[in-house]
Amino acid sequence: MAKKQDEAVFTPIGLNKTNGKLDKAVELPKPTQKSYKDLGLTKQDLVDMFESMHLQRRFEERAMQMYQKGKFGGFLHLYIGQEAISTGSVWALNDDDDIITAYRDHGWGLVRGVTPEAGMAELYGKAAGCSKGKGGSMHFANVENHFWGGYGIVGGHIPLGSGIAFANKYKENGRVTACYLGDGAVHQGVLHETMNMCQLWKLPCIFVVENNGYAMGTSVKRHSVGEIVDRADAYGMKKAVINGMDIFSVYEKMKEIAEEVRKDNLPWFVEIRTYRYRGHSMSDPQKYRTKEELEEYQKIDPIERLKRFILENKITSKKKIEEIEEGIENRVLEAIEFAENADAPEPEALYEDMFVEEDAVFHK
Amino acid sequence: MAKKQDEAVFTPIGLNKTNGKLDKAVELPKPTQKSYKDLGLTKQDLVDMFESMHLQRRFEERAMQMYQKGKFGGFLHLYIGQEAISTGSVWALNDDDDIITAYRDHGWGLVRGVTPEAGMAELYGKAAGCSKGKGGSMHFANVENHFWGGYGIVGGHIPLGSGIAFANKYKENGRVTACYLGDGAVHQGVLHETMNMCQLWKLPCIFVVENNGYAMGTSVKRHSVGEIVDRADAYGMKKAVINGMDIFSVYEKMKEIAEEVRKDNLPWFVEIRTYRYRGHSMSDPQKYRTKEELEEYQKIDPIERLKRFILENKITSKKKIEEIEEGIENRVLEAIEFAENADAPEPEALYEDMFVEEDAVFHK
Amino acid sequence: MAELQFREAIRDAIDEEMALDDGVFVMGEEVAEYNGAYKATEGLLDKYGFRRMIDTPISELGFAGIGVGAAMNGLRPVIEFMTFNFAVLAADQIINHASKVRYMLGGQVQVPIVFRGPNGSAGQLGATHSVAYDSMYAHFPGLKVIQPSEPDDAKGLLKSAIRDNNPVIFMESEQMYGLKGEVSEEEDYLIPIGKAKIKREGSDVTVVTHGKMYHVSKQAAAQLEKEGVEVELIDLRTIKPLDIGTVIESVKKTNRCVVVDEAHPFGGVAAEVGYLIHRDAFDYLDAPVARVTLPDVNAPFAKNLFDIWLPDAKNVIDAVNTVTYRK
Amino acid sequence: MAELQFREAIRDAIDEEMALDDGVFVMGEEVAEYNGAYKATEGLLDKYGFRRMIDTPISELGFAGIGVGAAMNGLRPVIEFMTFNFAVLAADQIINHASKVRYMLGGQVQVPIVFRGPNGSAGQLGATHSVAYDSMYAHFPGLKVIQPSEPDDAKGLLKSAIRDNNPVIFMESEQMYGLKGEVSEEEDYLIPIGKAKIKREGSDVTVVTHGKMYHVSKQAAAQLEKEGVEVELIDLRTIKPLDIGTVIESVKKTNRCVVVDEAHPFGGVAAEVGYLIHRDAFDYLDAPVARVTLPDVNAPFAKNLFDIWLPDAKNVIDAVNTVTYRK
Ligand SMILES: Cc1ncc(C[n+]2csc(CCOP(=O)(O)OP(=O)(O)O)c2C)c(N)n1
Ligand SMILES: Cc1ncc(C[n+]2csc(CCOP(=O)(O)OP(=O)(O)O)c2C)c(N)n1
Ligand SMILES: [Mg+2]
Ligand SMILES: [Mg+2]
Repeated sequence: MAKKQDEAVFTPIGLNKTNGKLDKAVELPKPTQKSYKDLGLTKQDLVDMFESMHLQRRFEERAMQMYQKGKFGGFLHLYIGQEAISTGSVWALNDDDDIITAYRDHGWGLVRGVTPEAGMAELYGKAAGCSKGKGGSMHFANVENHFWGGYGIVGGHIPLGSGIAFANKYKENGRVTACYLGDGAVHQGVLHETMNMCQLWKLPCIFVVENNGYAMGTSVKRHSVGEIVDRADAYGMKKAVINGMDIFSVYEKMKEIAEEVRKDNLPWFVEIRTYRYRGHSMSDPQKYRTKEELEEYQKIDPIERLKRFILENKITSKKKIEEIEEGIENRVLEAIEFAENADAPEPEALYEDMFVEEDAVFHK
Repeated sequence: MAKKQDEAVFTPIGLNKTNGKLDKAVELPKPTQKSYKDLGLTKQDLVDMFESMHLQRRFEERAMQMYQKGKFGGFLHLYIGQEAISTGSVWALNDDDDIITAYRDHGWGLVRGVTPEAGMAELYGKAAGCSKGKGGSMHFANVENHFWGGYGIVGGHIPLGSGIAFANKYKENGRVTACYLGDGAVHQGVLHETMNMCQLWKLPCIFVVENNGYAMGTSVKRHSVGEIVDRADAYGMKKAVINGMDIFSVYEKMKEIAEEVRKDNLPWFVEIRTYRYRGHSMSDPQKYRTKEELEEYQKIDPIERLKRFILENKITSKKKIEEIEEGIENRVLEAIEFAENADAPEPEALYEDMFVEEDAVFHK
Repeated sequence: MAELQFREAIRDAIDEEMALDDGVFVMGEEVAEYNGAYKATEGLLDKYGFRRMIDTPISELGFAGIGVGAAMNGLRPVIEFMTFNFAVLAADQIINHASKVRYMLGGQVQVPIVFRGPNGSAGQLGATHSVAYDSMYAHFPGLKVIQPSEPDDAKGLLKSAIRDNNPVIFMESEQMYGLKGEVSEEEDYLIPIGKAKIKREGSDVTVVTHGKMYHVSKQAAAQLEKEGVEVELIDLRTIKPLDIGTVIESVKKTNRCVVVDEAHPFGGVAAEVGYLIHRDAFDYLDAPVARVTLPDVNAPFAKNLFDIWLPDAKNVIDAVNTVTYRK
Repeated sequence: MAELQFREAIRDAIDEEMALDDGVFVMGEEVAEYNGAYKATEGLLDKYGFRRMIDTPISELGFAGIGVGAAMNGLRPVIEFMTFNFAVLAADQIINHASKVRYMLGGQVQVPIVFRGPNGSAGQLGATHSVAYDSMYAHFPGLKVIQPSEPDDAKGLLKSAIRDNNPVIFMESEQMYGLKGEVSEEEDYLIPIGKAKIKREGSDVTVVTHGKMYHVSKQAAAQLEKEGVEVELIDLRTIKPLDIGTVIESVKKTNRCVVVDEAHPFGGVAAEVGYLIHRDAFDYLDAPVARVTLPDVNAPFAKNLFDIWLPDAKNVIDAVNTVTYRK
């Protein structure tokens, strides 16, 4: 059946059918012009930030290798390219501020105290995993450290985040909740419901969209109309757009916002623009974008950028950086070894953690 | 347990606890200044509009009496006070433009060709009802006349409306869909999902919020943050606020909008401000609002207003108006008689209209 | 014992738990200033104020999820759905989140939340307002599901539900809110979740039921008594965990059973209970278990059709006659 | 006969129906430019263009509802859910709208829509990505529910589903998309909805199953054959309407039955089929019907736990041994 020339089109046409002539997936706003000192960061902070970001990166690169070798199963969604967001945010927030995110969660776990061992063991489905091997890649968590975990139903954790914020306001404990979601998750209706309630009820919650250009194989322009950050306007919610390839920008703005929220309990809607280097998950052929686009972002890689800054400004020595890199390399390899040798959960674990009581009754 | 003075408050406090000092439920925008002739309406149009509105009003007043006498069961949500919206809209739209609404649907049915007999019989659950007595008050429909019915799940019909619009664009038939919803329905997530798709896909759909001040016992200010019409801003959707107590205003703006949609396929988000005279349903004690507020709107009743205009401008004679009123009175009483005497559905009807095939198999 | 309406029993249970624990709060449409669409939370706003009695917009998915998040973070939400028909919109938060989050995070959180509201039909409200969802929630692991039939059970079970550290679905009925019954005045009256109750002893046939259908079954049992048939009437009270033990014991005595359930037949509570009786008491059965359910059609509005649609005492008596080979 | 993958059979069915009827269109996440998350719609964008192949945002409730509205207004949507786990978000449109609107408007509309996508588990995907929803949809009146196990059935049944004038839930499996099988090359190959298929005749015991569990059961039957037990293996193919007649006939012959179902036990397909067999073939049964299902716990991630969790051939063999009193 021949297509009519003037046929109706619904979804905007993507890369495959436009000879690669597409708008860029995301436009980055200018990074902050403030020096790290003006931002209140110390030299040690910068080195620590670098170390954290590098750990997230290497952890995932190695995890990918292990996955490809068939060492463990399930999904594996890599955060590579977005590490400035997790790291800058955690440095900006108080340690007891609450964080929740979606399934692209390894970086978030690591920066909030999931050890590489516990993280890798989780990927391997071992009892020593941060979620006892029950959750796997999508459900890293460290609730003790106020990281409430990664969630696999797109958008499902949005009201959970606001509920955590609700409880904080109820208890008047001054904690702020930051709820991270993908650009794709913006179109789940629950965001709309939650934003209205958050603004109306004045919940201390920051919604942060990590706009990495794509929801699986669909570019933002094909799934979303207008600018994502403008969703805030519907509710008169405060909003901001941040350059997510620059950790200073993330740190600066998230810190400002968190302090404001702590004072007035009014929520924010923040869009942090970034880029997902890898495919959506391990099985993605990535035909929906060009190599050039990817390379453009890799050129401004947030980790390289910080490293260069550190070296150029002599924050620490090249040697020290190399030591850190080597330390992380070893740490990750040790984590892999740990995970490989760790015990699988006992068979009884199948019935554990369903209910709080240990003598729960199961239907047969 | 004593309440703390400074305790956290979530939902804005309502009438009961503020000694009646509350903002008005809805602020009406100015009515149109154009004359009916400039709007392209004839004298006969005005008389017909009056007749239609009056029919809707009397139909419901009588239905209420019958309900109170226990003549039929179920819910009964009255449209009284909002008739300028149904009537002005239907006059503004083409006859084959599509309309869908929520459960407050009697007026919509009557103005789109459900006869008083078929309407009343539906309330009575009789086979001659417009939905064969299967739907009752909440599910009036006249699909032949492009009135797709009333729906009882708040917000549930919003994507149905857009789906109808989708099919119209798919078939390129030039029809516009108007989807009416309550102010309470605005907070269902599906509105957000649907608005994004409608705007992105350019569907010929008008979302019309009939903001009547309340969702059950909750005033708009207590369930909704900001101005409802600004929900459009999130998607860059075209928007308008209309005075729903003035039929000329409704007619003017809806006509303009429908023509624009017909041309460019771009959706609109419209807030028509009005007032619900009666309780939410028949069991509502209405303690959440003041008598004064109600009376303020009754003073600008849309039917009285049109009647006065007709008489003052000698569009037709007082006698003619009285004839119409009497005619309607009789018509409604006849409809009641019809409904009372009409047959209940045959017992077999229980299994009819479940599936399209007549020999459908049911699980036993 | 005090005579209370069902709604008063519900209110008292919430009231007592709110008084005991500052973390208990109520959230839902019209729960606070309106005192509840069906007045089940009457007076609680006056007593506990705006921090703990929260009127929501019509955003079932959103406020259910806010409840789950608040429960994870240490509170004990009681979430009211105006009816469980509307909770379908919140199914993702109940089925994919409340019931799973503890497990998938390896026990790092607990979710002490109650989702409550009326379930099933309530007269001529049409297809979208008349569905019983108890078996749907019972199907998914991780949830407890309760549907009491009398005020006393309602009070004792709701208090247990609010105090439970797991997600609990607590189902009521619009048509039962006005029902009066004796309610224990025992201090801190708790009924354990997961225990059926033999409401009437009998040796001829076991009738298993719950919720509103208990009253229909009771009527049938009274009529059957006149005809010389002694019904053992069991109210499940809790659907999940299901107290099949009590049922099996009874069937071993009566050798015959009818399950009465206000749901559609496919995979409803009647199917599950019916299957289990066959499986676990096969050798004791003198007849296959019969079920009385709704037909496999949507709720009609017309009164005459609705009356055919909803199970009544006659349907129960017919089923008893079948399993006892009386007629 | 041509050997096709399951996904190719699905694609061909859609392709043929799109070619026949301009009103058929496909809508869902990643269905068009990405060619389908599991490549079930590969090549259809090239062939049919942007009007009929529509990529959606992640808005399950919204696009399901747009589909229902479009169906009411004369089109024949094929709505893909990336998996039925995500369709929980769209439950309101499926349960409260698609299945009810015709009835409540007294037959004024019809809703010829297919909701399709993978159902059940697909390896270690964790608690929120592993649930089987067939019995949930079968519980509610007004829906047809199909879950085939082989490419041939997939093609013939999907074509029938798209041509059906009622809402149909059509369930597949991520793990079966690569499965190869002979598919009829008959022109316009349609398999009637609602007919079970006897896949293997046998006299000792009936095993009733569907979907992915068919392959597990088949494996068990092969093993049991070696041990001298002849299994009659029935693939339900359609869950609703349920072809219980074919099952009952078989049980009357074998007198023993095991139902194998990839769902949790409470009120699943196994409960319903198990109950019906007891009810309708009570006097023919030499043993109570056994069921093989998931345990009543969420899907765990760890491989060893997942392997215990998911029913396998050994579980089926054990159940057969029980009902045949072999071990
Ligand atoms: C409700 C739901 N629908 C669909 C999916 C399948 N899915 C998983 S991730 C994804 C894309 C999400 O994109 P985005 O929110 O931008 O996050 P990113 O992957 O870019 O981090 C989809 C469609 C899902 N997990 N849940
Ligand atoms: C999903 C859902 N939630 C709750 C209800 C109960 N309910 C029926 S009408 C209504 C209020 C709706 O208010 P609004 O949208 O403003 O419409 P209005 O009644 O003012 O016309 C509520 C809460 C419902 N029918 N459906
Ligand atoms: Mg993304
Ligand atoms: Mg309203």
